[in-house]
Amino acid sequence: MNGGQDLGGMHGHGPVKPEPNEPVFHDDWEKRAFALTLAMGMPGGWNIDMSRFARENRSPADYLAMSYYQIWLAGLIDLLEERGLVAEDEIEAGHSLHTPKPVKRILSPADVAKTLHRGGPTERETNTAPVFKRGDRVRAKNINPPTHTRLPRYVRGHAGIIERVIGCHVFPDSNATGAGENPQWLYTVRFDGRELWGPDGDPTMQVSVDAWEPYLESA
Amino acid sequence: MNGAADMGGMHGFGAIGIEANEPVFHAEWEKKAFALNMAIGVANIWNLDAFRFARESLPPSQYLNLSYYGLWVVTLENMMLDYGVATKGEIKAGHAQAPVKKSKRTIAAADVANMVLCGSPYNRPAPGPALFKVGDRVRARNIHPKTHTRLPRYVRGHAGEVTRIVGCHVFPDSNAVNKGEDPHWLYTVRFDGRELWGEGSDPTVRVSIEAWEPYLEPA
Amino acid sequence: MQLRVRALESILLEKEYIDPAALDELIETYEKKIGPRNGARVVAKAWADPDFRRWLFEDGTAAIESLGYGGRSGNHLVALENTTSIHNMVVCTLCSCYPWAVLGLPPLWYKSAPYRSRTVADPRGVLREFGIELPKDTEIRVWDSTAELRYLVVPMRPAGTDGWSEEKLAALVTRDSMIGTGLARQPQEFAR
Amino acid sequence: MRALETVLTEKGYVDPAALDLLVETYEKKVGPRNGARVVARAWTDPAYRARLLKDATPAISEIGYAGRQGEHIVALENTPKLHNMVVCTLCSCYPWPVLGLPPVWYKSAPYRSRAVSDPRGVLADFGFTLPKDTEIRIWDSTAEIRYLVVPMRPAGTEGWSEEKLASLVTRDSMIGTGLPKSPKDIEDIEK
Repeated sequence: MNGGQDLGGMHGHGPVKPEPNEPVFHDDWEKRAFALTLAMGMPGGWNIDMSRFARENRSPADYLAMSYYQIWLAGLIDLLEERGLVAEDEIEAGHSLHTPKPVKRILSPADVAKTLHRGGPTERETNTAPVFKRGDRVRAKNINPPTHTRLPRYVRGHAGIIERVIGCHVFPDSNATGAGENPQWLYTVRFDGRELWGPDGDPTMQVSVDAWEPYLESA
Repeated sequence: MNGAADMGGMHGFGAIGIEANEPVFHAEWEKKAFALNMAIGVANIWNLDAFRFARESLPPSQYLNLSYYGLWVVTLENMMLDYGVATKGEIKAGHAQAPVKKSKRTIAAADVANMVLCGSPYNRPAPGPALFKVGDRVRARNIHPKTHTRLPRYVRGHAGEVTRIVGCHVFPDSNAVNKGEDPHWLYTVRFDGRELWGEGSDPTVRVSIEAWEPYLEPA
Repeated sequence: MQLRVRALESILLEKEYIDPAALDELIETYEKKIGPRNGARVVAKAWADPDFRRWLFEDGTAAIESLGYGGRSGNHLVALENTTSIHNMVVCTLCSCYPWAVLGLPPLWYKSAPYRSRTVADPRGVLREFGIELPKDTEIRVWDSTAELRYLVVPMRPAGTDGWSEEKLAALVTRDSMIGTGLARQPQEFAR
Repeated sequence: MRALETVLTEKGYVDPAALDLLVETYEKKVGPRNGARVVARAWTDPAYRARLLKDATPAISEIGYAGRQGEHIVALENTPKLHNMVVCTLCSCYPWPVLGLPPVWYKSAPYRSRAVSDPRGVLADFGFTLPKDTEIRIWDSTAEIRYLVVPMRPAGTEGWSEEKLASLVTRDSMIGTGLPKSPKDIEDIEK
């Protein structure tokens, strides 16, 4: 979606402000928001692309006014409510008011290290061959789906070069909507700065994005 | 600039909030905010393009969360500070503090009707012949100025057709940064919806914009 | 916001950048005098008078000025003709440009992020929210007011209004029909 | 926030002990010291460097780092002519196993909006300027590939131990918004 999250190339957000000796978390509630989000992935049954869509799928006015973990929390609440795991009145009351929905598994302390170590690899077996090879000129398609996509607006319509054939990976556009993993070949595509930003762009810069095959066409 | 004002094609803002029997103003202060801006405009301390630039330069999170006239008020404050009309102290105090510099030009009540009727035309004598004619295929240039522009992001890089030569008009990109009116030929350019939004989009949609000659190249 | 505006007003009055009576006059003008009734008269005349109609589409600014409307946000007016095969819609994606001279000040929704973001990409979806479903093959022309040109949509004249006076016709012309987010009222609606 | 945790705990969806462990892992255990060890080894061991640049995921897991948000890691080599910088314009993708959780600025709108269009301006915000003709490559983490920048080894560190070298490797130097410390910086601290 062309939402508040698609920030590449936007102006007006001001300078980057690195914080000296920044702590990992700025407040206790941030720790809890972080841990809850990770812990609910297992019983909740959603995937990372659904989580990302849940976070970005809100008014850009809200998205841009919220802090990072506020967005995480809002995304988590949306997912919990959508799936009927928690109801709005329960969040308001701060207590469970209805019978919990049965879930397959929950994350036990003993599983934490193992789960984190395993992560969520997205590479999949395939019997198809990649359409593009290293060095090919490709163009990012002009697509504007209202649902989750990982093709940022600022590269759409622009031509670049295949820099790396990564492998066959879960396709987020499909996975985010529950339409299955639909794995697709994934490439790193390199764009010249002036191709993206016009003749006034910095001639010494190049930008690479990782792009699935359905995002690309021959250029 | 690629700021929050450039909304064309963004997702996530939700349904149109249609208000039945909407009043012209929703609060007394809105009337004053409106009239103050009109009246101070006549004093010619800044031009309309500079005002628009100041308005869209607000951080996107602020821009998107202010009401319409709230945006005007905040921008007016910023312009008054930037152009030395008032000091921070004065704005905080809500009063002019000595010494009061009197303005040369104000609008009197008797002038209002005249101002409303005459407006402020933007057409200027042409410095040369128009480069394009009606029916020409043109492409909106891929430019990303950090300052004011009236070329929305969603048309950049896309090809359309000149449907009207409007005339020679003040160039906002220059006027907004007080670099003079620098008039250029202005065209209406029509784009096919699928050219803008991709193959799958509504084939019955055409979108027209006004584009100054420096925004365009032959396609 | 009320306090902030009052502060600005006091400062600008004290510095004599503005005349308090002019403020009242401005508010009065746009709250009471200039509004969509102006545009409705233009449209009604275009419906009733073929010569005026021709002139309106050739040179909107001059034709509209002949009725006494023009000036601020209306120095360069273009009239857009809706037909059975083409529907026009006006938006300003970058700010809130609007033909004040013929429609007055824009409603909130016109200035809102949902309208500004979606109209250029999904005009049919927007129209649906206004309760309008156009035939599938109608061409939709969206006009994004990126310069100082201001657009006035001339909706189609409803059937069953033959012989009506301009004044009576004007009563059928809604504000939204002149933005392209509505259609003109039907005579039977008017009768009610 | 507490309300939500209470609801989820009462419903039996989450185990509070698991929550504490998750926080502890990323607050105390996993952080940029991991990445620094990877970089230091690449500086001292040419064979390891080659393995890392060829296929970083197994090379990093040799040292014991792997897992969530680092399932597919690519190492990027800075050279005198080429500077790499990593961003995630769409969210906040970041190589957790080697760098821990990202700092606020990495997740902020200013960084995400400007890194891809004005990298030199962003670097200026971090107080450093690259030579005008250095090529800058920005890597926008749009998929599950996570990038780790291998900065250039500072001069005057010949014969240093891996451990000592690792202390020169800053978090920002592995994102591309900073350079490693110089030996002088360390000596100043030691003094």
